[in-house]
Amino acid sequence: MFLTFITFLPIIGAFLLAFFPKENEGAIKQTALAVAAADFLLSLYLWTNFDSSTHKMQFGLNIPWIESWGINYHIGLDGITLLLYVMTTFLTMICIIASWDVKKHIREYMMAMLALSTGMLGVFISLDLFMFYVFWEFQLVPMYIIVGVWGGPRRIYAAVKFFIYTAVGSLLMLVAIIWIYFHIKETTGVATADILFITDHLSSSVPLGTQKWLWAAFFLAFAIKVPMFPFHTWLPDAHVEAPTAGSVILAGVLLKMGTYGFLRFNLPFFPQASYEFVDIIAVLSIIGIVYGALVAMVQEDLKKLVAYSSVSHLGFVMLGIFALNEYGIQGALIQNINHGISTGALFLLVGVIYDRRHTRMIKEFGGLSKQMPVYAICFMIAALSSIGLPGMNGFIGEFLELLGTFQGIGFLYAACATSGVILAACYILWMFQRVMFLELSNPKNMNLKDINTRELITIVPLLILIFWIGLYPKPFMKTFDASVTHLVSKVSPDNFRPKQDHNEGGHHAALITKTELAKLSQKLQKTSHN
Amino acid sequence: MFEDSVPLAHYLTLSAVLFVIGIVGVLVRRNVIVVFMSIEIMLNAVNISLIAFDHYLNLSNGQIFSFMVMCVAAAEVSVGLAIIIALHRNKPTVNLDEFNLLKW
Amino acid sequence: MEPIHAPESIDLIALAPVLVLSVFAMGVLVLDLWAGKNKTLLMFVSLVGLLMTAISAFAKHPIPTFAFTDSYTVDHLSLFFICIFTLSSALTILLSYEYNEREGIKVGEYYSLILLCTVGMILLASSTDMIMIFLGVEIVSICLYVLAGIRRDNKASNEAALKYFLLGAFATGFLLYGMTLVYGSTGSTNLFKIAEFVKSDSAQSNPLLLMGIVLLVIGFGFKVAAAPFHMWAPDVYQGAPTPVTAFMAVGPKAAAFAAFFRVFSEAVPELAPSWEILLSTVAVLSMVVGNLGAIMQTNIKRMLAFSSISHAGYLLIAVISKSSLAGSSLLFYMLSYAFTTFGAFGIIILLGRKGEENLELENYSGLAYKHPLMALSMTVFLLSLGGMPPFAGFVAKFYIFSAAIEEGFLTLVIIAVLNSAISFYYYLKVVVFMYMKEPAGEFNISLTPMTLLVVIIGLIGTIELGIFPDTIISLTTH
Amino acid sequence: MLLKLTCLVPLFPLLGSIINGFFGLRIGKNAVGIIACGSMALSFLTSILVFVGFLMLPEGQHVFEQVAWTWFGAGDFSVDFGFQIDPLTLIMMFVVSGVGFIIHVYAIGYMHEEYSFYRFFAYFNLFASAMLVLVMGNNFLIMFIGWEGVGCCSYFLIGYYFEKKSACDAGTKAFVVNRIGDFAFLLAVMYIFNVFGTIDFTEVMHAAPEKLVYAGEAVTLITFFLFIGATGKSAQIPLYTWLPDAMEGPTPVSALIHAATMVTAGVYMIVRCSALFNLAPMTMMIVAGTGAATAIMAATIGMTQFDIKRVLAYSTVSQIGYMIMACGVGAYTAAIFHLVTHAFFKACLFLGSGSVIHGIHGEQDMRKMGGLKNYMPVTYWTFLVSTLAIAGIPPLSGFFSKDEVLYHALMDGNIIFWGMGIGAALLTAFYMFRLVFMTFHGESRVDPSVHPHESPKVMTMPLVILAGLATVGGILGIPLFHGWHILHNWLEPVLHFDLANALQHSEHMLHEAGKHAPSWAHLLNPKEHNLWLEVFLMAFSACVAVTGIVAAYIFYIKRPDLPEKFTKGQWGFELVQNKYGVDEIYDEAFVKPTVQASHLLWKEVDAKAIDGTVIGTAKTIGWFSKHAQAFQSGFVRNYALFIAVGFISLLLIMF
Repeated sequence: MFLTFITFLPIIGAFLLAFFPKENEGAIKQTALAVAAADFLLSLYLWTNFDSSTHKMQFGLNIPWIESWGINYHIGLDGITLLLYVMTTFLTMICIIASWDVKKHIREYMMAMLALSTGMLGVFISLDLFMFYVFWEFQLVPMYIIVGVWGGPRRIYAAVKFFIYTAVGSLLMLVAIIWIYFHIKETTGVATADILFITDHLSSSVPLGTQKWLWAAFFLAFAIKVPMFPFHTWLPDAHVEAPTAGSVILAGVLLKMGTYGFLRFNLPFFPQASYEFVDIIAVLSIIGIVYGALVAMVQEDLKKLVAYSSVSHLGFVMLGIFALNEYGIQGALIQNINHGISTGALFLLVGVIYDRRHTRMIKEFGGLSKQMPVYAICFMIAALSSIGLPGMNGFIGEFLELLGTFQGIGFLYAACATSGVILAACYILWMFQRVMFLELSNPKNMNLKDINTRELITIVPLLILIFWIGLYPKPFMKTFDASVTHLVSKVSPDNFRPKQDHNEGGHHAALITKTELAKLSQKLQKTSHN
Repeated sequence: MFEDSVPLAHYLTLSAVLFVIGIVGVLVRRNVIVVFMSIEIMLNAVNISLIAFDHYLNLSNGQIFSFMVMCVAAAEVSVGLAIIIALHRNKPTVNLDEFNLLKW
Repeated sequence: MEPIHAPESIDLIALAPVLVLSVFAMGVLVLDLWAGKNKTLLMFVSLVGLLMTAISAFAKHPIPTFAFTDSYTVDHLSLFFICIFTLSSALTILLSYEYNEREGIKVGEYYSLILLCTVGMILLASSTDMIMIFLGVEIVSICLYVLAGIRRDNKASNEAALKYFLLGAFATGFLLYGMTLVYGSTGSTNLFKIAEFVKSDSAQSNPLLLMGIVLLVIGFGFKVAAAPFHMWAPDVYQGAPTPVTAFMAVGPKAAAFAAFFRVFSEAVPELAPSWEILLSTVAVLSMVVGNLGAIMQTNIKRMLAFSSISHAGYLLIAVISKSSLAGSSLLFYMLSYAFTTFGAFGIIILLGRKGEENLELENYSGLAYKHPLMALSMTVFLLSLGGMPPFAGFVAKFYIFSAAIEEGFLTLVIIAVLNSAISFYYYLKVVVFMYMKEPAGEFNISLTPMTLLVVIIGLIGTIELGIFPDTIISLTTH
Repeated sequence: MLLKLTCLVPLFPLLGSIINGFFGLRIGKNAVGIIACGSMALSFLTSILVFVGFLMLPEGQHVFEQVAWTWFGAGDFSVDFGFQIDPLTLIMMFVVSGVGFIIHVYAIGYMHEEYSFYRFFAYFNLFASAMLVLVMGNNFLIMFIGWEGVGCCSYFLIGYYFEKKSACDAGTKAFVVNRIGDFAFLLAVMYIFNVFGTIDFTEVMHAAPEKLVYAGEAVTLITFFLFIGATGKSAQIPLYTWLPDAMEGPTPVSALIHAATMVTAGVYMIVRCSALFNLAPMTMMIVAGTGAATAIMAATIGMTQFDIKRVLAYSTVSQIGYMIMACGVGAYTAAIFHLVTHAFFKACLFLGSGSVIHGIHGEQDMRKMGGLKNYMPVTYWTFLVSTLAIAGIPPLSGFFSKDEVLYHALMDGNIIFWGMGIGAALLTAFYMFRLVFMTFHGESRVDPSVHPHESPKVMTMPLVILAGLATVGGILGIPLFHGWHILHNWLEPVLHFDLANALQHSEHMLHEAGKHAPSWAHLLNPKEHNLWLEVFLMAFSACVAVTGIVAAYIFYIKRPDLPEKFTKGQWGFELVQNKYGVDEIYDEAFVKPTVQASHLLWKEVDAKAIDGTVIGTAKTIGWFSKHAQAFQSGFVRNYALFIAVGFISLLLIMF
């Protein structure tokens, strides 16, 4: 019940806000913030009571919902979702503070924000496919409104594109969900859409060919959401046009739903199909990493740059997930959080200058660090975190993902992906140089005020998290340790590879040793003959 | 009687031909009234088949049906004419092509 | 020849809803003579009549019962449909009251016609004999011809009536011809007997029968406004008075679907391999044409007309899948569609002005900031129409798709979901106007209580069916 | 236990950096200077204490590890946030904190006019901290924190004058080029984990002989990638181009980061991983070759430059080439020896040049200097001493370290490396004295409006100290007997323990296969030390150095017209002066194509192809929608026609 309460608290808050008089902006904002903050604190309480030693669902609740179809209101948190859940409440709170100065329709804005929060939280806790789908689609609406109403000049185009593009993918997933529902009903005799039940029973009874189709249906929904190359083109538009808080939520949480979907559905439902598709995913991810970085490099709009960098970063995450081993998946999970934090911080920071100058064009700026030193430092930290400087959060995730890729997919893939590290430095630093360094030449920038207290309040927590996760990630990573171990035991490629391949276990150096020893001895033989 | 002299196929063919004539009439004529009459031809074509079927199957449903059809046709005529009259008050024409306020 | 019996009382009880409603319809007509200019009384009498009808529908036990030598049936399907019909007619009447005041429609027959039309609908949904079905179709149609043109001084209304009438009669010809051929080739007009006859192999390749099926598809397809027999719908929906449009989009359409479903799944299920392909074509065409047509519309009534064409496509999927789930999914879909559509039209009426103005999408600009609740309700209705959770439309679509997938119509469902993606575009377009554009002019909305009531009922129904659909679903699955 | 203080060593500068960074503007320049230098001094003192503690370790224990916490991990992968103290680390710690302290003091004077004084010291302290982490980390990833950290600080400090475009460009370039190295380093670390299941230095080095096979694919790749990492950080071919540009930073930065410490990180890393490199003869060959080539190429460029700091920068590249070459031939001790002495004299040289620049108000072009020795005697003398040291004139420190590198190049490597080394030595002597002569001797070419002056005490004192160190630094490595010396003995536990183990293990394996000892066994027992040969080589290289000096004297004092004559119109000279056009080649080969490709990807692929497909789909639907409307003509006939057509089509479908 507690989990339900936390999940629905924001939307209840949204309802309350509807009855506030429009003119009373102060009260509206304060109430919204109070709701979001309360929600965040309550979710922290969940975290403290979370038992990280088990992969089982916790704080669960399973009551009938649509009995005639066997659909239940089944919720729960496990290690994979806990952090995402907390991050959602956290970012909602941050975003509400960041939106303090929204000019028009503040009440509707806050309502949309809170409704969005519930939608996102619902996605993460749903343990019933039907329910999952309901939340999955539902959260599109408030986001659509947020982009469309409070966005930039092309906001309507971006909002509609966002909505329809993501809807197309998820509708096919709906077809797959229904198919699975009937398949389960047929094979086990139980009419249920329970995710845990399906996880246990689906893969054994579906032939590989069908698995692949179902996998593809789910893949499309999640790949668009992530977004993976080449399904990413809605993202730059949505990011650019969305208001600051919208971008933060979009990058921080919405994209994570895609990766979450892969972890919750594609992998455990169709382990074998996932294994078969590893190469394709890996290639797409690597293209995404390199391509996103290259395109980001030449962007003229700050937000667009950050948006394309998201494409690149999420490529890493996908690679980590499909490494199908603990390194990769743990890396992907922590990178989910990291990306939310650093990209969120970057968007907030871009928002800060956008509020002052009403432009995000890189060429409009330059030399800002002279005028706004504190801002420059914050920006620098976020930027460095984004390029994965060790000691900051980004590095940990990236390294684990790459390590996982190395171990799980192959050296060449890892090498190609790692090149993204170089490109990240290129685009971020070049952007930083053009915005923050050089002569303060544009007269419009001469009188810019440095970052103010409210803005600092939104950004400093993120910066603290950047270092915290970067230096001592254990409190975060231990939450999903058990869940990932459990997941990996289910999806590990070792379950599908022909047996003789993995007789040596972990590190394949031993194999090299033997063959090379033979070569070496041959060589020595020759020389001794001579 | 005529059982053997006129096979069912003839009736059906007649009916079909009449029906098609009705269709073509609806498609090609511009005059509301004529179009309406074409529709009546279609209905009556159907009646022919109904009776013919009844006759050959030795059943009575079809005859009942055809009575119903006639009744309905009469009702339709009254409503239809009323509509046409109402229309004519607003727009004194019977050319069907002039009624295309609503389109696209 | 069997001796002719007087109808047994049990048959009359089965027919109770029809009788009750007919009596009330006549009563209203008569009452009109004394009512004068104020039609409030008529409205209440009509509503009472509908209520009585709904109650009397449940008078009959056990279920199912067959009356009048199997030509009239009381079963769960018909009972449920009767509920939908009375609901939709009641909502129409509620919608009409203030609309008629505003538009100056001062005829007492209006209510009587709606009630009579409902009688036809009940007949359609309950009949198991083609003659009865034909009668039902005609009763409904003739009432609707009149209702569409009830604004006699309005050119659009006239034109709508004319078009509807001519094309309706034209399509009746096809329907009739189809029935005739089916009768001729099977020797019966009774659906059950036809079904028995069709079970034999020889009947299944009878070209007359197959031709009859094709013609039936056309006839019913016209009534449910399925492509390519849909062309009348946008024009008529646009021209007819708004409450009538809402009525047409729900009640008669539901009735036609009931008959459609009965004929195809009860009379000729054995021929499914033949007509599945026909209906699939029609379904796909309807979805595509409806959605494509709606995209470019700027008039909201016309847009909803096209949208209703695409909904006919979705509903046809239920007819095609003819599984145990199909009937109940049809019911659920119709019910949720009724709530949603009436809600949406209610808002359209609230926003409208005398002389059917304010129907362009631009007129909705910035509504959200003048009348937030109204805009929000409209958004809910539109999203529900698009099939967005957690609203009724989603559960309904889910239901239909489930029925189809269970029967293996995967391709059809995929086409359907892609179409719903397209449909989001135009539903969202309205949202775009309401939320994302600045107000173009003033709204002067008089929040008339009856219309508002309809909107609220629609809203409650849409949300209730979306979030807690279980009760209704379990009702439909009987 | 004094060793417990280990973690304080990098912590002090970090604290200093944080304090200065947050409060620097408020507490005033003096306080900033005191905090910055104080933290470095504390760090240095703690290093001494740690050193004492290390000496007190029981016999036979050569490593002390201190784990602060488990950093992160997944599955069986786990990284500790830990430091390790061993002889090699201690040397580096002294160099970093000691030389760092001196340069900090100098910087107080040098940077005193700057508005963002505090910012400079925040970065500077942060750098020192990162560098200490780099040398003290007990595994590859902690080293990588430092590795990237120093790169990052270097970026800030190069771009310290961020309003200058060239400075920003140089900073970005440095970071990006370093990143290329880091990319390889990361790959190596992953590979190491793949092979060893751990990335702890001690464990990896210990297990190397067992897990790896001599000259095998794994070890070759690992060391190769590590080496690429080193080339990035240590400015070797092909990634050296950032270092000369890095001279855009303030001079103390050049002295500390781009001469004494950060750029030698690559050398340190190779030495640290000597156990791996020893197993990879092919990589060793590449390492030595790259080092030698870099040494000589950078030296040639150094001869032609006129910017005083650029000359020194190329000299740095060249000297690190020496160290790398030493590593490549297995003479790790020599490499470290040269690293230490180089830190002294090169820091002194840079600071001296800084003093000169300071003295003539920011002028860096040597053609506008000359005759400065009278104006700034302290600078001149210290500079001269360091120059003699770098040129290799006995008995200054540079002579011994360079000589040892050359000796090993000949003995353990081959004569080509030695020849290249000697050539580079000759060039070094020449261009360094060219620098001295052009700057301090001859006619003054200084702008008459500028009045050269000696720098304040706070700047000259560090010069004196460093010059002193440059003079006596050779003590560390003066041969005692049979080629072994203090440094050698000191480092032996780090370098040779594993080698012995490796040999034993390999012998065992090969013995089973019935084979002989591997060819690298000689490393364990160096060739019989030939005292006379060494003395001869010493004399020879001293002569070479003198030759270089004399040549410079002739060219720039005696006959100042000669250089003009020799170089004018020579395409060869121009090529060298343009740094062989490498920057331009890189620009054309990598930078521009990448940017162009990115534009192409964005405008054509992303906007047109990918998004075009998406929008195209939408537009197609829209097109259909628009044209489908035409059917809705409003004519009843047409509608009826559609019903009829539908009828016929359905019939066709049915039958």
